[in-house]
Formats: sequence, C-alpha cells, structure tokens
Amino acid sequence: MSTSAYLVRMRPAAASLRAVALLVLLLVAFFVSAGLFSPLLLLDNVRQAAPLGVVVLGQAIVLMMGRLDLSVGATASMANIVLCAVFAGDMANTGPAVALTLGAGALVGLANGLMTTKLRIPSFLATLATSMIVAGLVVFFTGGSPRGAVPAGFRVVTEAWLFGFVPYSALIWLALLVLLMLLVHFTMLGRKMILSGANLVAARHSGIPSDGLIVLAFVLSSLLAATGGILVSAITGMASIGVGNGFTLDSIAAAVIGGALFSGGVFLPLGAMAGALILFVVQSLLYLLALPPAAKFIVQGLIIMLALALASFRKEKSS
Amino acid sequence: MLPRGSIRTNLLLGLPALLLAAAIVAVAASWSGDFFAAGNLGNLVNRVLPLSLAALGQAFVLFAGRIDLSVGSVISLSTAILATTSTSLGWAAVPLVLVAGLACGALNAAGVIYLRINPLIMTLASSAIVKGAALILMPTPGGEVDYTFYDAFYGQDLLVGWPLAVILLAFLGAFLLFGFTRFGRRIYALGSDDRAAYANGVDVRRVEWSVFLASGFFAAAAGVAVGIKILSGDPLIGDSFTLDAIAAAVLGGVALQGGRGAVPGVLAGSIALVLIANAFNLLELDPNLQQIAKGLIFVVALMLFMRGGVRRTA
Amino acid sequence: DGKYTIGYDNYFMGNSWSVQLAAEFKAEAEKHTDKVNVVYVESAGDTQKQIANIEDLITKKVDAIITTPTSPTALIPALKKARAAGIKIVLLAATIKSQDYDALVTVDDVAFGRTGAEWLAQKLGGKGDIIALNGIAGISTSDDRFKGAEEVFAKYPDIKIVAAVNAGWDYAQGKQAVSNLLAANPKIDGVWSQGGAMTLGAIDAFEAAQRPLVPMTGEDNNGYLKRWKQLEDKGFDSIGTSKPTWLGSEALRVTIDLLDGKAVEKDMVLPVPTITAADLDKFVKPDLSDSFWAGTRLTDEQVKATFAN
Amino acid sequence: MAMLASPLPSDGAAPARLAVSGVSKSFGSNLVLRDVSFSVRAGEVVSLVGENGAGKSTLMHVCAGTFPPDGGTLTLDGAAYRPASPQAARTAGVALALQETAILPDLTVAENLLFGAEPRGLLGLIDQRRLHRDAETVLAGLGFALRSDRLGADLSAAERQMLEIAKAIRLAPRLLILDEPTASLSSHETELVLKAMARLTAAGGSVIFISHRLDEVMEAADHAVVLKDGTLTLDAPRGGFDRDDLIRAMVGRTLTDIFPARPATLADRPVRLALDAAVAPGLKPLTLDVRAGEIVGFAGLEGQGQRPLARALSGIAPFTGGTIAVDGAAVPVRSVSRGIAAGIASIPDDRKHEGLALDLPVRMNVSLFALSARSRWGWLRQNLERTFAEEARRRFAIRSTGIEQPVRQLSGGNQQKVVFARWLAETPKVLVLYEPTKGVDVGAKTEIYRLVGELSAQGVAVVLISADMLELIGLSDRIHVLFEGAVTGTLERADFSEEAIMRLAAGPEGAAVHAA
Ligand SMILES: Nc1ncnc2c1ncn2[C@@H]1O[C@H](COP(=O)(O)OP(=O)(O)OP(=O)(O)O)[C@@H](O)[C@H]1O
Ligand SMILES: Nc1ncnc2c1ncn2[C@@H]1O[C@H](COP(=O)(O)OP(=O)(O)OP(=O)(O)O)[C@@H](O)[C@H]1O
Ligand SMILES: [Mg+2]
Ligand SMILES: [Mg+2]
Repeated sequence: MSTSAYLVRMRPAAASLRAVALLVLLLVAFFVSAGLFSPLLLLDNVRQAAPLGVVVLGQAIVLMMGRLDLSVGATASMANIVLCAVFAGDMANTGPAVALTLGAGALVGLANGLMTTKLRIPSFLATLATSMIVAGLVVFFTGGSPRGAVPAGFRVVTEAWLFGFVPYSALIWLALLVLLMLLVHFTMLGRKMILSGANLVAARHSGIPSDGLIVLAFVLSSLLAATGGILVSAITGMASIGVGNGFTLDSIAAAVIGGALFSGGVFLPLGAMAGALILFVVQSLLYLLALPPAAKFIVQGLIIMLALALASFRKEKSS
Repeated sequence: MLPRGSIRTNLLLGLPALLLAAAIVAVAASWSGDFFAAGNLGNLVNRVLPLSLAALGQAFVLFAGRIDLSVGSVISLSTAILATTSTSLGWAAVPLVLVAGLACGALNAAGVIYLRINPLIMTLASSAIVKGAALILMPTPGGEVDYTFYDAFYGQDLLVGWPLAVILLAFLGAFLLFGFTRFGRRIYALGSDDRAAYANGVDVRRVEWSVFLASGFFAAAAGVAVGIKILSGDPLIGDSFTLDAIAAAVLGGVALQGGRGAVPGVLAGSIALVLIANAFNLLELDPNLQQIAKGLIFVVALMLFMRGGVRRTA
Repeated sequence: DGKYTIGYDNYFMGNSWSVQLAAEFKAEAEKHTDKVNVVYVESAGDTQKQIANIEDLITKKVDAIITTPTSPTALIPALKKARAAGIKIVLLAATIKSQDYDALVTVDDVAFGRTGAEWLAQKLGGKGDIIALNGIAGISTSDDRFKGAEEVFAKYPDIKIVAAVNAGWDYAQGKQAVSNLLAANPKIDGVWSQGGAMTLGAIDAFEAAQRPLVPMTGEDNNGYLKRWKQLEDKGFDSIGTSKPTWLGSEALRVTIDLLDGKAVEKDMVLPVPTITAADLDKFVKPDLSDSFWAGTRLTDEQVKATFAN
Repeated sequence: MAMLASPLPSDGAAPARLAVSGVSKSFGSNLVLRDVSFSVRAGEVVSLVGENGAGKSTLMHVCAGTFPPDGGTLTLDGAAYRPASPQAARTAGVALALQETAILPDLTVAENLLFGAEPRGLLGLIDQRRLHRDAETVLAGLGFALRSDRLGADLSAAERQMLEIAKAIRLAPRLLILDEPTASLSSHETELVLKAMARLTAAGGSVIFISHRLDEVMEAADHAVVLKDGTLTLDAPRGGFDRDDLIRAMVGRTLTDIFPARPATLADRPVRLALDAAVAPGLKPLTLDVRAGEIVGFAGLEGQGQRPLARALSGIAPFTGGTIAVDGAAVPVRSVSRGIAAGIASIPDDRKHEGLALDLPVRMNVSLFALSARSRWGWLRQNLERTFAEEARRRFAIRSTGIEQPVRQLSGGNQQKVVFARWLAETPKVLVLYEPTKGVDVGAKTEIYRLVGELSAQGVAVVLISADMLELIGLSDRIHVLFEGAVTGTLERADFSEEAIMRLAAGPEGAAVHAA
C-alpha cells in the first residue's frame, strides 16, 4: 500500500480536527495579545501543559471504556508526595522513587477497576470514593507536612530542552501519546477495549474479557495520572499537598473538548492533546490579559461551552 | 405499607442510608453524652437544611439522568445576592435570590438543550461562569444580612423550627411529585431511557427545562439558608456543596445513570453525611481520618446497593 | 479535673505554613498539659465545615476556642453563639469583620502587603513597570495583601502595575503566569508577590526566559531564603516579609491568660517581621527543610520532626 | 366548513382513514422513501412488506410523527394530518408500536402500559393500586401472560414486544401501526396479536401491519403494500396477490425454495455435540446428540427454556451441571471464550444489546474473530481487517454505504447480517442460532438459510432455537419441543407439521386435549 493512501486513512477524526482548529484560534488570540509571535513561547506552553496532557490521555482511555475517573487529581497529588518522600532530594534514589510512585498509582487504578467491575459500583462513585480515600491517606500519613524534595538533576525532565528547542516533557507527552495510540488502534488488545467500551454486553458475549480490560484501563489511567504527578513534581521540585487536584475536572473537560464521548467507544489522542492545550492556553491567555479574576472564570466557562457547542453543532448537521 | 410499583423499588434504595444514619446516631449517642443535647440536634437540622435542599435539586437532575455541577457556585452567588440586597429589600431579597437561581438553571438548560452540550461539561462551564458572576458582585466576602433574619429563621437553633419545617415541606412535596404524579413519572422516564421516553410522548425538552430549573431553584434556596446562617455573602462558600450534594443523593440510593432512587433516600443520605462529621467531632476521633472514613463508608454503602440487585452499571 | 478545655480548629492542612502554625500550637500545648486539654477539629479550608466545627465545640462545652477564620464574615454568627455560651474566642492569624471575639493574635495582612510594596518602590526608585502575583480571588488574605500594596503603589505615579494575576500561592501557576507575562512585556522592572512559592516560580520563569533578575518580594519560607542566598551574588535582591507561625503558640498563651482572668490586649496585631539582605544569614537554615518557615519558636529539633528534609 | 376543504371521495364513500400521497424522505444523501402513496380504509388491515432497509420503518415513523416527511402529504379521515411528535400523532388517534421497543426499564409493566394516562385519585395523585388493576385488565383482555408489577428491565424481548403492542392497542386508536410486532413472538402469542388486530378492525379501527413472515401477511392482510428501495411496487387487495407476488415485488425475482435441501440420512455421521444431563437455571436436565452436519431445531412457546439453553451453549450463562462434549472430548464451556475455543459459535437473539457495538463502523463489528485468529504478536492487521470487512460485506450482502458506516444506521436485517459475518469468520464446529432471522426479510433470510445449509454441508453441527415455525420446519433435521424447561417431544423430519409442534408445545395437558 502506498504511503499516501496510508496517510489518507490515518486522517484524524473530525472531532479532533475541530479541537485543533479551536486551539489554533486561541493561539492566534494569544499571540496577538502578547504582541509577538514566538515559537519558543508556544513550545514553552506545551512544556508546561505536559503534566495535564499526560493525565488527559489516561482520562481519555477510561472514557473510551464508557467510564469516568474522578481520582486522577488525587492520584497525581499523591504521586507528588510519594515521589518527593522517596527521592529525599537525592538523585541516587531515582529508580525507587519513580517505581514506587508508579506502583502506588497502579494500586489506585487497580482499586478503581476492581470496584467498578467486581463490586459493580458505577465508576463515577467508585473513583470519587477512592479520591477521597487517597487524599485522606496523604493527609493522614504526612500530617499535612509532606517530606522530601525532587533533586535538581531530575527536574531536567520538565525544565530542560533537547537541542535547546524541544522540551523533554513535550517529548515524554508525545511518546506516551503515540504508545497509547498504538495500543488502542493497532493492537488486538486495544480493539477489544474499544469494543468493550462501545457495548459491554456485546463484547462479553463475544468472549472478550471486558472486566479485565476495564481494570486495565483504570490502571493505565492511574499510571498516567501518577506520571502527570511526577512531571508536576519535576516542575515544582517540592512536595505539597494537593498539587494535582485541579487535574480531575480539567482532564475530563479537555478529553471531552477533544471529542471523547461519555458513552464510550471513542479514543482520539490528537483531540485529547488539543483539549489539554486549549485549557492551558486559555489559562495563559488569561494571565496575559490580566483580566480581573471574575472575568477569568467567565471566559474560561464560555470557552469550554464554545468548544462543546461547536462539536454538537457539527453532529446535528450530519445526522 | 409500601405502595405498589416502581416506587417500592426506589424507596428500598434509600434504606442503606437510613440504616447508616441510625447506626451513627446509636454509636454517637452511646459514646458521647452530648449527642442528644438540645443544641446539637438543632445544629444538625440546620446543617441538613442546605445540604438536603441542594441534594434535592440535584436529585431532580439525577432522576432525569442528567447532572448539575454548578450547585456550589449557585449557592455562593445566592449568598452574595442576599447580602447585597437584603438590607434594602428585606425578605423580598429571598424571592430575588430564588429567581437568580432559576436563571442559573435556565443557563444550564439552554446549554444542554439548544447547544446540545453534555450536562456534565455544560454545568462545569456554567459553574465557572456563575462563580465569576458571584465574584463580580462580591469580590471578597462581605455584605450584610440583618440579624433579624437569623432570629426569624433559625431562632434559638432548636430541633423544631423553621428549618425542620422547610425540610419536611420540601421533601414531602417532592416525594408526592416523584412518586405520584405524571410529571414525576416523566422525569423518571427520561432518566430511564431518553429514546424510549421520547417515543412514549415525553416532551424531552420540557422535562430538561424543569429539572435544571428545579436544581437552580433548590440550590438558591440552599444558598438562602447558608446566607442567613452566615449573615453575609461569600463568593466561595458554596464550593464544597457540589460534590456533597451528589454524594448525599447517591448515598441515598439515587442512580447516577438516572431513573432510579427516591426522595426520602436523598434526605437520609444528607442526614448521614452530616452525622458523620458531627460524630467525628463529638467522639474526638482523629480528624485526619474523617475523609478516609467517608470514602470507605461510601464504598460499603454502594456495595450494598449493588448487591441489592442492580441491573445496570454505568 | 480543673483543667481548661480548649478547642483548636485547624483551618487547613494543605500547606506547610498552616501545618507549622498547628505544630507551633501543639508544641506550646505540650508545655501546659497540667493546665489544658485540647480538642482538635479540622476545617480543611471549608467555611461550612468550620462553622459546624465551632458549633460542635460549643456542644462539647469547651472553655475557649482558637480558630483561624477562613472567611471574614461567615463565622460571625457562630462565634456570637459561642460567646453567648460563655466561651472565650481567640482568633489566630485572621480576623473577622466584627467584634465578636475576645482576643486576636495576628499580623495584619494589609500591612504585610504594604511592607513588601514599600520596599519594592524604594528599590525601584519610585518608577518602573511591575507585575503583581496574588493568591486566590475571594480569599481575604489575598485581597488584603493586595489592598496594602495598591495603597503604597498609588503613592508612586511612576510605578505601573502592568498585570495583576491570581496564581493561587502556587509555584507552578506562578511560573506559568510569569513566563507568559515576560513574553508579552519586554520590560518588567519588579515583581510584587504575596507568597514565597510564587516568587520562586517567578525567579525560575525569569531564568528560563534568560532575562536578568529584577527585585522581587518574597516570604520567610526557608526554601525561598535558600534560593535568595544562592542568587545574592548574581545581584538578586528581595525582602522576606513574614507572617510568623509562632502566632500559634502565642495564641495559646493568650488563651490561658484569658481563662485565668488576666487582662489581655484584645487586638494583638503585631508588626510584620521582615528579612532583608542584611540579616538574611541569620534566618536562612541551609540544613533544614525547604518547607520550614523562619518566623518560629520551634526548636530545630521540633522543626525536623515536623519537616524532615 | 372543514368538510369543504377535505377532498370528497368520488364514489361517495367515507374518506380513507389514512391517505399517504407522494411522501419522500432522505437521510443525508440517502433517499429512503421516494414518492410513496397508498391508503388505509377504516376497518381494514394493511400489510406492509419489503426487504430490510426498504424504508418500512421510516414510512411508519413519518405516519406516527417521529419525524416529518421531506415531501408529500398525509390525511387522516379526510383532514390534513401533520403530526409534530409521536405524542401529537397519538392524540390524533394514530398509535405506533415500535420495532425497537420503547419500554422504560425502571418502570413496571403497569406503569409502562399506562404511561401518561395513569389513573388519578385524591389531589390528582396517581393511584398506584388502580393503575395496576387497570393494567391487569388490559393485559388479560389481550390474553397476554404478563405480570403487571415486573420491571421493564427484567422483560425478555418477546415480553417487551407484547407490552409495546398492548400499549398501542390500549389507546383504541383510529389507526394502529405495528412494526414487526411478531418478530420475536412464538406462534401462540402471534395468534393473540392477530386476534387483537381483528377485534380492533371489527370495531372500526384500522391497522398497518409490518411483518417479514409472509404467512401472517397472507392470513391477516385485507390489503398488501410492498416497498422496494423506498418505492411502492405492489398495492393490491386480498385475493389480488399471492406469496410469490409479494416476493417478486419485494426482491424483484421469484424465490422458489428458500430452504436448503437436507440430506436423506445423517445416521452415519459422527456426533459433534453431545450434552449429557446438562442443567442450567430454567432448564431441566437435557441429553442431546447433534451429529456433524445435522441441524437440530428447538421449538416451544415463549419462555420455555429457549433462552437458558442458548445462553448455556454459548457460555454466557454456563451449564451448572452435566457434561458437554464436542467431538467426543468433554469441554467445560464455562465462559464465552471457552466456548469459542471449543469451536462453538453462537448468534444472539438481541443483536442491539448483545451482538453489536452500534456506534462503531461495520468494519470493527465484523472483524473481531477474523483478526483474533490472524493477529501476530497481538498486533492488529489493519489491511487484513479492511479486506476481510469488504469481503464480508459482499459475501453476506450487507447493505451499507461502506465498511465505515456506523452499524446503528443500518436496517435491522442488515445489522443481523453483520452479526453473522463476525461469528462466521472462522468455520465453527458447532453453531448455535437463537432467533437468527428475527426481523430479517425473505431475501436476506434466504441468504442466511443458504449459509446455514452450506455450513452444515461442511459438517458443522447446528442448534437452531427459533420461534419461527416455518423456519424450524424448513431447516431442521429434527425438532425438539421445549415445555417448562424440558424437552416434551421430538419430531423427525417426516413428522414435521405446525400442528404437531403446537400440540407438543402446549405441554402434557395440551397434548392430552389434542389426543382426545
Ligand atoms: N436516522 C437515520 N439516519 C440515516 N439513515 C437511516 C436512518 N433511519 C433509517 N435509515 C436508513 O434508511 C433505510 C430504510 O430504513 P428502514 O428502517 O425504514 O427500513 P425497514 O424497511 O424498516 O427495514 P427492516 O425490515 O430491516 O426493518 C435504511 O437503509 C437505513 O439504513
Ligand atoms: N444515524 C442514525 N441516528 C439515529 N438513529 C438512527 C440512525 N440510523 C438509524 N437509526 C435508527 O435505527 C433504526 C435502524 O433501522 P431499522 O429501523 O430498519 O432497524 P430495525 O428495524 O430497528 O431493526 P430490527 O428490524 O431488527 O428491529 C432506524 O429505523 C432509525 O430509527
Ligand atoms: Mg424496520
Ligand atoms: Mg427490521
């Protein structure tokens, strides 16, 4: 098959393109109000958006399974605490620190997955409960004063640029995105996940081990949330309670802006990326405009509405 | 004697929350002499009031299979409006606040119906917008609600008083509405299955309008209760209500996917949530454990529902 | 048993300052175990919860309540009720817009903002473009501090606040805000910030954008002081304004005095302690945790127990 | 005044109950109805037939107010009729029993049945007791055995269908539209539905009746209307058409023998599937041998153990006791995947819920097993998938705009073909068919029967569980009749007849009555 035919087939979904278009619009507004065009500034925003972007990928996977993960924020916050505690500011601890953080994240995902499949608790509630428990455990074990720090050497992950113009964190984000895209769209496992997400009963009746796949999705989501937490930690360098809490709602909003459906069966990594960048760029734009705080909330709300209204407008026309 | 039909199923869903509340009362009362102190019971009723009203509004939306994440912001806005207008308007400020709540509900309904935005995201967005409005009206906590409001409404913070009356009235009315009217049936129908409801002649838009308006209204009513409690306005005070209202409803057996649950359960759920915090304080348990305990209680309660024969999972 | 029962409402457990404030209180309480029993409740930054906690402390018939109001108005009715029940109210580190308390132990946030602003204005020779980093909209600490700063800058017509943004006292948000503002504003001569973590974010944003550091206001947070120390030879100058956590221990002393029937000053509004380049070395503790705050009565050992490195 | 506006029929008779003239409708670029005109008179049953996707449901949706036509007009009893919603149509006296049933899962049977017309008592509040009593009266009047306080979600497909029909009939509409009401019903219930239709027309009502079972059409229709590709191809009164006419008008050619030829004897074939005292909830111990190439049918009234049997064989709700063996080797079919591994393929009856991911394209829906069998290292071979999907679309004659069309947009029959295409990607050893042609038109049915015939010729053992008597008789080599979860009788091919099956299906008592 020719490459061009292949490329045609890989054309992103309409929903992703819409999100990208909105992003471009916002970037234009951003650069106009900044009064200059600077690719480096753009890349710097991408760099700083990476933690959210990574978390959104996980949320998108869970949404693909027709579920919701309200524990990503608490998980990312927990990751920050665990990472700093194990690191204790010493590069020599990198291995254990990262491993333990991801391990703790995976446990959260496992709990979420088992609760929704084995105990049949709707995911909204199961993950809400885990998020309460995880946040509670963090406060309980740290007494509110988390320990440790991320060593300067590790902060390269988010603070340094490859060849001076490619931020490492953007690379990590991109790599995870590609990995997930491969998993979902190019492997049997991913196909089975999509089928389970689109119609769980039908998937079960076709012999697909859907419960396992749902657990897998939750574990992936929590791993990515923990990774987001690690990236945030690299940015801040310190342990503080609740750094990732904002990720929960932001990740859902970003994924949905990027075309994800609550009904499941859809995974649009490009859209998820655009969604995360949209939220981040809106924030940056608002800083630039230095609007009064009240206006800030209003503009943020309106942009989310706009993104979604665009999507449904198109849908309506086509049906 | 439980009535026949789906009401019976729905009422039974509220049972775990009721048992939970009873268990907490039993434990708290036997280990702390203060539980039945008159002051405490009055306090509890006053705390249940705003939470249960917000949860009741949320229940309208949840029964219809939608969700409203703007409840907290509407409560904040309501306190701000009350605190800026009550000195000049007196009690007339209350209907004004309720109208503002209806307007917030209308915003949600319009977004969901005309822009076809998913309710979760629409109300998330409107929550930001309403919060912005509250901050414009009142950039920092302040304003004033006269003490006469407190005296007239909460009085001596006793068990029996206006707050209890409002709770009973609102929940009795809603119980009859959902259990025994065609309108209530339509709401359940929509939550049960959109398409089927439409095919059965349910005017989907009208029902969506009404549930979002109801949610805005009850959130505003909760806001009035909070505003009179704090005798001022605070643009952030409602934030915690959003999730608590959902948690109370769900603990009371309301299904997030719509179509199931009953109003008495919502009240039981609200009471249980309020009791948990109270018991922690009275028993002097480590406050750091409270959130963990809440999460675990949640899981256990939900497990009970699921064991109790749920047919569909979200 | 003749001991006083004191209710302590821990307003928040989400940042190191509030944790140290509570630790300071606990350390003091341990010195008075013969005289006081403490009932701890926790508000998690939620005003509703704080009101409920105070009511529950009334139910428990404590002798005094020490609380840090999360809203300047919302608690007033609850505090009135407590006082009507004969309970002494001591406000710690934040005040309310009424007189329904018996003692207030704090450092004024308006003065806090003013102190940093005055230093910055002096440092800039009365003119220049600056940016302001605030906390969270609607929270009085943030609003009061900025109010103090604005009062000062109003006196300097040549100082222009080109942007005032809310960055939630958070490092990452501070950095994101400043990076973007730097790109849009070729000239920024100073940063007025109301929190150490945000100032750290601002410093990193300046360095990432390869812009020379400008005078910035900071706080007495040890992590910030360490950084400041490092950057001193690069010509960086700052001021560490402090809202000392020893207010926590002071509050207990005042409470005991109140209960003992001694005369206490109702409004104990202390001057804002500051750290300048001249005495930086006295305050920075290179061997202690970044999370630690310099304005403390805790011993180094106690600090280490609270914040391991 | 209104009389002047309405066209007076030339012969002076009453105007038609419903007159459809020049109706067109398209979905996007897909023209589904072109210039369709026909009419229904009072007291008459009009049968509407046509291939899957011919536009029948669409036409009925237009008549019942689900959506407006793009062009054309409707009149009801002479007056212009343009319903804005299903509710408006109902108010005007037109009731539609949907093909996709509209049962509210969280309400009881009674609440569903009387939805929007609940009896009210004190203070205008709904009287729950009377509600259930009234519902029971309606159900009893129709002869439907349905308990009024069961929840909608717990009903079987057939029960949902019965409830849907009861809902429409209860309204005593001027015009009742039944879209494939009998597709999931056994002959007993079908009989009840036809009787109810007759009662309604006797009382002056009119019925439009859609069915793919041509015998029912021949029996019930006072008038037949045939749609092909959205165009009217036949419109004739009773006596003016026969089966072959209908088929020709539907598919454009004559289908002489829709069932494949069966071999004379299978006794020499090896046993493929053997059940020994297999039990499942709702199913009494069952012992059964199915030989290679044999088609064994299961008949019975609704709910006599068909569903448990199908679900146990497929591994969805496995057998709880006894043994099951394929090719002599015991295989514990404890899950669907174990069943698949043992070579058992099973087509579910409820394609929408159990068979298909409706929002995904045809491609993803058909390719699962083909890909599973050929994937390497877990990689999904996209080219192979495309090729397979295209081929399946051809082989099973799936009507869609392409392999990327979401399955939701296909007509019911074509959706069913997609389910078949998925399961038959690999030739199985045992094929379990549960209502394989529910809602499938004769043309497509013929295709499916041919396929089943081919598979059995290749040695596949087929278990056919169906409510369609003709299908059972035409396809099976042997028919077991289920009653209350047990096989109450077995018929060999020579003894097949509807009457014989019915007698056994009625259970021991019924058999006794017939024998007497
Ligand atoms: N909402 C829709 N959007 C797009 N296409 C549709 C829609 N509804 C139906 N169609 C298409 O219109 C055509 C006619 O469908 P219709 O449901 O009327 O067929 P039918 O005659 O009822 O078939 P069956 O016998 O399978 O029920 C089909 O090709 C179907 O794919
Ligand atoms: N794009 C679409 N959007 C919404 N609804 C659709 C769409 N496409 C089809 N539909 C609905 O799904 C139905 C699918 O077609 P059809 O009615 O022929 O299948 P069916 O008749 O329901 O299947 P069965 O005969 O097995 O019951 C359409 O009638 C239409 O109501
Ligand atoms: Mg049809
Ligand atoms: Mg059909």
